[in-house]
Amino acid sequence: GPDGDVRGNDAAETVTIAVIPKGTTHEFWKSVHAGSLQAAEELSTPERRIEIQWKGSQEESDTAGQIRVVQNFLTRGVDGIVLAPNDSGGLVDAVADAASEGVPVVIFDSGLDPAAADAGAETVSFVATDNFIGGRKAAARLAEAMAAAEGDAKPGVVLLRYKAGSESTEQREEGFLAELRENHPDVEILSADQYAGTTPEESLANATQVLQRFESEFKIRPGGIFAVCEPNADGVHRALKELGLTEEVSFVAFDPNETLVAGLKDGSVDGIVVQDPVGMGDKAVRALIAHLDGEGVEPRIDTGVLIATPENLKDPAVAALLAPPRAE
Amino acid sequence: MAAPAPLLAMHAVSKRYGPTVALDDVSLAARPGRVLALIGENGAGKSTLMKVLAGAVRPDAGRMTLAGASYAPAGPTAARAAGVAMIYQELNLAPDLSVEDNLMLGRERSRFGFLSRSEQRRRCRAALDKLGHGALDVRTPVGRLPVGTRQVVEIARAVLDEARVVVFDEPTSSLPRREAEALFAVLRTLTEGGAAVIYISHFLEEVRTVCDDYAVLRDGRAVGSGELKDVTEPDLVALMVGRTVDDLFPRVPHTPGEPLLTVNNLTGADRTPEGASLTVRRGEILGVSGLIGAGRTELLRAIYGLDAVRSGRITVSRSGAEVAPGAGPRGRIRSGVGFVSEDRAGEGLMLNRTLAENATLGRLGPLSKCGLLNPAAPNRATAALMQRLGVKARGPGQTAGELSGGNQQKIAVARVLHQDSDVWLLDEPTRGIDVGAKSDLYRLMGEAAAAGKAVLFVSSYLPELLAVCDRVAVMRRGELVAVRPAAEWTAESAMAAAVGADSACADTVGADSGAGETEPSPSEPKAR
Amino acid sequence: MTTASLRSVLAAAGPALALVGIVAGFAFFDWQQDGESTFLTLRNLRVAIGDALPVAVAALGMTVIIAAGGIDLSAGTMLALCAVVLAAALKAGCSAGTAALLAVACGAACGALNGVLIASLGVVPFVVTLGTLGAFEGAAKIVADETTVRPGRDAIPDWLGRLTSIQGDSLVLGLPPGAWVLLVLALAVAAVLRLTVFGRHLYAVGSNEKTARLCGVSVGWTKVAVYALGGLLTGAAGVMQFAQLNAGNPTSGLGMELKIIAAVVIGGGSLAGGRGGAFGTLTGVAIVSAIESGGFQLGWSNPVQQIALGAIIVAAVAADRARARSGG
Amino acid sequence: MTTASLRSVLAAAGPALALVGIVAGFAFFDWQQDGESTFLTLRNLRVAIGDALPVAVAALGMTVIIAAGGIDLSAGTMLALCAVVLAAALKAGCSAGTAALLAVACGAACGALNGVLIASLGVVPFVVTLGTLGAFEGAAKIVADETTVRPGRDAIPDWLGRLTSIQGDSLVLGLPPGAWVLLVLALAVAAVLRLTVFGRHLYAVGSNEKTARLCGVSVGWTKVAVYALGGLLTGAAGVMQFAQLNAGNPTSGLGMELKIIAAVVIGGGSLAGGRGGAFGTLTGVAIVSAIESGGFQLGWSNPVQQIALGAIIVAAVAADRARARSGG
Ligand SMILES: Nc1ncnc2c1ncn2[C@@H]1O[C@H](COP(=O)(O)OP(=O)(O)OP(=O)(O)O)[C@@H](O)[C@H]1O
Ligand SMILES: Nc1ncnc2c1ncn2[C@@H]1O[C@H](COP(=O)(O)OP(=O)(O)OP(=O)(O)O)[C@@H](O)[C@H]1O
Ligand SMILES: [Mg+2]
Ligand SMILES: [Mg+2]
Repeated sequence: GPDGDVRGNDAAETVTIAVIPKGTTHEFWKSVHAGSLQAAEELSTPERRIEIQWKGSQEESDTAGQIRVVQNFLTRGVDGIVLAPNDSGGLVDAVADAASEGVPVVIFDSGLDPAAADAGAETVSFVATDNFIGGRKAAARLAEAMAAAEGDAKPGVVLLRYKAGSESTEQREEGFLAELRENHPDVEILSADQYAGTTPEESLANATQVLQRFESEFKIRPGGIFAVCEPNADGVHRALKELGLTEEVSFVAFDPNETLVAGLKDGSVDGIVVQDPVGMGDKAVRALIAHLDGEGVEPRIDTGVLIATPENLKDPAVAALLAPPRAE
Repeated sequence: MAAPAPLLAMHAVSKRYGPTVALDDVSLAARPGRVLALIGENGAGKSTLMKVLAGAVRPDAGRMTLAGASYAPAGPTAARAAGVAMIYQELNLAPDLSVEDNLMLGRERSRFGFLSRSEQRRRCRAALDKLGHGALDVRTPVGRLPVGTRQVVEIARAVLDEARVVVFDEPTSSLPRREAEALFAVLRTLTEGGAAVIYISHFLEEVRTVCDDYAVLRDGRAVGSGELKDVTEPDLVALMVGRTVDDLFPRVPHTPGEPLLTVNNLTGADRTPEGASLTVRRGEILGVSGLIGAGRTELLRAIYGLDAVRSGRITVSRSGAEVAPGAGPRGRIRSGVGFVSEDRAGEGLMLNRTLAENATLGRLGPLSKCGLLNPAAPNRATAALMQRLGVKARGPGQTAGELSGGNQQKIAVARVLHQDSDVWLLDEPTRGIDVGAKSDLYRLMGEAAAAGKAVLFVSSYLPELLAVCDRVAVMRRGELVAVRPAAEWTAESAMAAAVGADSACADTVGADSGAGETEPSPSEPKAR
Repeated sequence: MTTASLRSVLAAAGPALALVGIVAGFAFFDWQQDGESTFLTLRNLRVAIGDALPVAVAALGMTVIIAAGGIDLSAGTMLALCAVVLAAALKAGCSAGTAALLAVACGAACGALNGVLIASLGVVPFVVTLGTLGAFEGAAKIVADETTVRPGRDAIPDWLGRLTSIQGDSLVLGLPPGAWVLLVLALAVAAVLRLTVFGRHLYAVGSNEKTARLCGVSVGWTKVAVYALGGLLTGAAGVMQFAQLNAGNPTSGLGMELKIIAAVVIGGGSLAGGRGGAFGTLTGVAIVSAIESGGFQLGWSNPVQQIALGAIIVAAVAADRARARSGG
Repeated sequence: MTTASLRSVLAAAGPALALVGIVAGFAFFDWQQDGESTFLTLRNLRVAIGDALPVAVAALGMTVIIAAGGIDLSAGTMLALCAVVLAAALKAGCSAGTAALLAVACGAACGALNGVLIASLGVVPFVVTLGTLGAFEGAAKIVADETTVRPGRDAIPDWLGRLTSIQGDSLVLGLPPGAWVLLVLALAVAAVLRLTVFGRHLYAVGSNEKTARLCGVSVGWTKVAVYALGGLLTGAAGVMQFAQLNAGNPTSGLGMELKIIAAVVIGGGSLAGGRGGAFGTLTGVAIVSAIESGGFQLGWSNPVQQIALGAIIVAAVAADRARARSGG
């Protein structure tokens, strides 16, 4: 099967679980994959082998492609599906199809339309970071970093959004704005309507232009920037370095990669909101197996979110999340 | 018999293309029941005048009357509706569409937008019957038909239109003799029905057989018109070129020397040519005659390495060695062989590039060092060649497509000169070009022979072969059947050889032959 | 009728043989792998059809355009624009019928715009539609206010929402309802191409534009009509895509144009114009679907599948051209 | 030299005039808006250049291909593949020079593959490169193990990491170092096109393949060489893209091919072959950059910018063709 992983040799029974990420090319998903494999290994017994089948759509934003993946897994006849929907509404019918064929579905990372259950899209559980809280943590950290850097000047921030219609990143954006409004009224929100784009290349170009425009047009330099996901942050980070603004502008990212972690060390990044992708994959698979075994499962499982800063880098809990294991 | 009143009259028509004056104050009259020959050099404006008539080109000035009424077509459709049909110089057919669809294009019979196939088919069959091609399957895509048959389809279109004025723009330049004769019969059918026919051709003999009246254009002006029976051919030529041409076939003295090109038993991949052997000597012009489809083009292409070869040997004595049959044009150019294609626009030239690029492409070596071009050299070399060949153009930087046919052909020949080829393979080099340019080309061939080159000259125009060549070979069904000194051939004997002694067609060759060739059977001897 | 349809069947025979070969191959290897073939099941057929519907309908439109010697690079973004228009109309309270009509009309208008530009400017279709490709995506973003438009379940009646659905109660005669719509559209396109005056003019323009003009075909109007018809079908494809996702996403179209063109070309259409037909194109769509679905069932990874599809495109067209050359 | 270069200057004049007009327009409106023009600053120029470098270099390659009558739809994914190869080589411990060489060689090999397929199969370049487009993306994913490849800061020497950088200490004579590389490449391409035997052969193949063959040009080899040269430049573009983000992303290339082709076409290249030159193409790239950057400075939204760019593509080419027709 797709990336089939054999656990145990002459098992009497095999439980096949399809794990479907939003995309396959970001490091985050590699860690989720590692988590799901870890759960499968730990839960496999000599009597029952748990097999993970890992497959995503060709491109990250291809909703129709993800529907195709779900349907093809149903055709193959898997015992359960773990899914991170690309689009909260678009996958409802596919999940409903799974439900009607008796295949349980655990949603992770990004939510399904709240009205999905009415359409027959029953799900076992939703295993994810509380992205709203993540956004709040980012805002708090950014305010703190700006205060340390600027001192007296009235600081302004820029929010660079990811892509319209992506539930998880929209939650982060809302959490970020809510925290600023509620707890940091002195921080001005300079811009919250720019989309940085879905690839690092696009983000680099857009962030450069945004910074350029603020500086020249409004004669203000934003005190802080929040980039709501990893590819996005990658481009923004590079733009800041390029424009030589890493000192002046505080920067908080969401999700780590090697470059960003290095940035945390050299001071060009002031904080990274870190999720627990391994835990997410692990817990989602465990929830599904528990459901198959007839046990009750919490409808919402929070996998936690932390903020990594230059200060708490060495903290083992943070360090583990900054460099999570990945499936090879 | 007094000439009837004109059915169509064009008055003081003018047309400019940018700096070029294509038509300058031209008047013309065509009478019902008669065939008017429209003649003139290349670029004289014949096609342009007829395009004006057919509504494809809008004149800058002038007016026209048709059957006494004012006639000013808004476009080709309007012209056709008014009863003016045109058969263009280049075939105008949609290759992917069937014969029926091509014939009915633009005048489909339909009901609520849906085609009425049966009615269409009936009309197409009727039109083809008239042309003696009733057996043609109207559902065949035109792209699968041989060239001659395609022309028939095009002519059937005019028949179908029941046009009152029918224009033929060089219709026989790609027609085999038998179809040309069928065409002449159609012309008679048309004129008997009261239509006025305008006929453009560079073949004066043909004009004399087919036409009643003539009109001559020179440099966009009408320079003479009248009834053909009142003029002689030298008169016509003088009108066309604006001077008396004493020698249509200039001969430059040359004497054949040792063999230069030797072809032994050459057989093409698709068995044309088959077992061809010939020798061309230094200072010799060898003509190749034959029917259309006899494989003369294939023979030249095989010698030049453009087509795959099954077996045989080709030797060019300059290199002294045998030329590998598979070596391709590149190898041929190196061993001193040059080729002028019969398809000038499609293969011979890059119409959208400069004269210099066209003339020098075959041999950039002397103009470059280690692959690096000397930027001024191609222009310099081309300018010299243009002067030598008398090319009328602004300069070596002009785009080839802007030149008239004859001048384009000279550029193609200039390439062979630039390549310094010892062996010249010329495929129908005089097709579609005017008398003046033709005579220039004959002189060039003579000069080449005098300079010790070997010229292999393929033509469908027997008079020029007999006048220009030292020896003439005849090709039949892919085989070279006879090689004799030119003086020993007559039009009749050449035709008999081309057709094969056993053929009954031999005696159909009239004394006026030369416009085309006869054809051994109505079906194409060799489908593509 | 008989000879014309016979000819069209024969023209489609090459691609059809390829399809049979590919399906047989996948069925065999799938059977060898598991001892039974999940590839050759009715369910898998339904999944493949439901998935391919938008591309298939749009490819019918592209067939018309390519037969007339054109190309439409803007088909993908135009499709997304139409889906967004449909979604926005529904959200604004239009009835589903009106909204669908609007989407189709929008497609026809976009197509007509392409046609007018091509006919009036003397610029090759490739360049014109390269320009409108971006313009249509921009327009879609404006209509959608740069986000995904979700009209909500209640605004979407069953006939629309279940057009591409494979759930038991949606099926009509065993297939998703959209499959029958596709069939009707394909028959209509085939009839237009083969049996109407417009069809003759269209092939004439594609085969030899100069001849068509000299024979009195109004080439300009034919082109406008061709692109409008192509756009109309692209609009219908937008309706199909909306039905798949229950939402209109302004960025979901980019890249789709190449899939659409690939289907037409595999199905025997020639970019030189004058060739191609409705059923050939459907065969082309089926070949692509078979590779995608079969590759999945055999457990090919995403990259392997991409490479295989690329190879098949080249091989299919090379074989077809070789066959045509040898006069078959 | 004089006449040839004069001609090339004249050929580029049309697009150059358009560029001047567009820049002047943006500068004026920008000045009107703020009282001073931030658009016409050296800094903005640097930003625009740094951003446009990958497309510009790839467009040089596309110019060669289009002048020879071809087209390369696979340029975008090929570029991504080369960037990934570079990243993977660095990560595997190659020296930066070797890695960059590998990337360029990879591009040349991919291009040669395209050329060989086109020359040997008799299939039009559009279809062949439509096939390899997918294949190259698949290959990139395999090389990258389906994720973004980050070699890490230490593996990237300054000359490579700062190729597109606009930071003060990276600049060479006031511009990013890559700009000078671009200039050298453009001069080289112009020289190849205008001053070499190969250039003559290339234009001949683009103008009339049959004539080229008749004149002893080996058409097949010329095509292979043309596509290989185009691929080589695409490889160089991949190096530029890597330098922008210091990472190789296998999916970042899709869609880029259209930008690259648009630049060539705006710059005067004709898809019918036989036309186009290096400096025309650079002008085309500059026009696109000016619209993107100017639109941003004027505060145009993303969709408006897309529509404007589409309109300019069509208008620029229409104007150029009209000028050519009127014999200007
Ligand atoms: N579309 C055009 N654009 C520019 N010049 C043209 C065009 N058509 C014809 N000409 C020019 O007008 C003149 C008359 O050309 P025309 O084709 O009418 O000559 P012709 O007598 O038919 O010659 P031929 O015997 O070679 O067919 C020529 O100088 C030609 O170059
Ligand atoms: N490109 C083509 N398309 C269609 N038919 C062609 C083509 N080339 C040649 N033919 C036809 O194929 C047959 C063989 O042509 P070929 O050129 O070998 O004979 P040929 O003796 O040289 O006669 P020609 O006087 O036509 O040059 C002829 O009937 C010719 O009209
Ligand atoms: Mg003419
Ligand atoms: Mg011939």
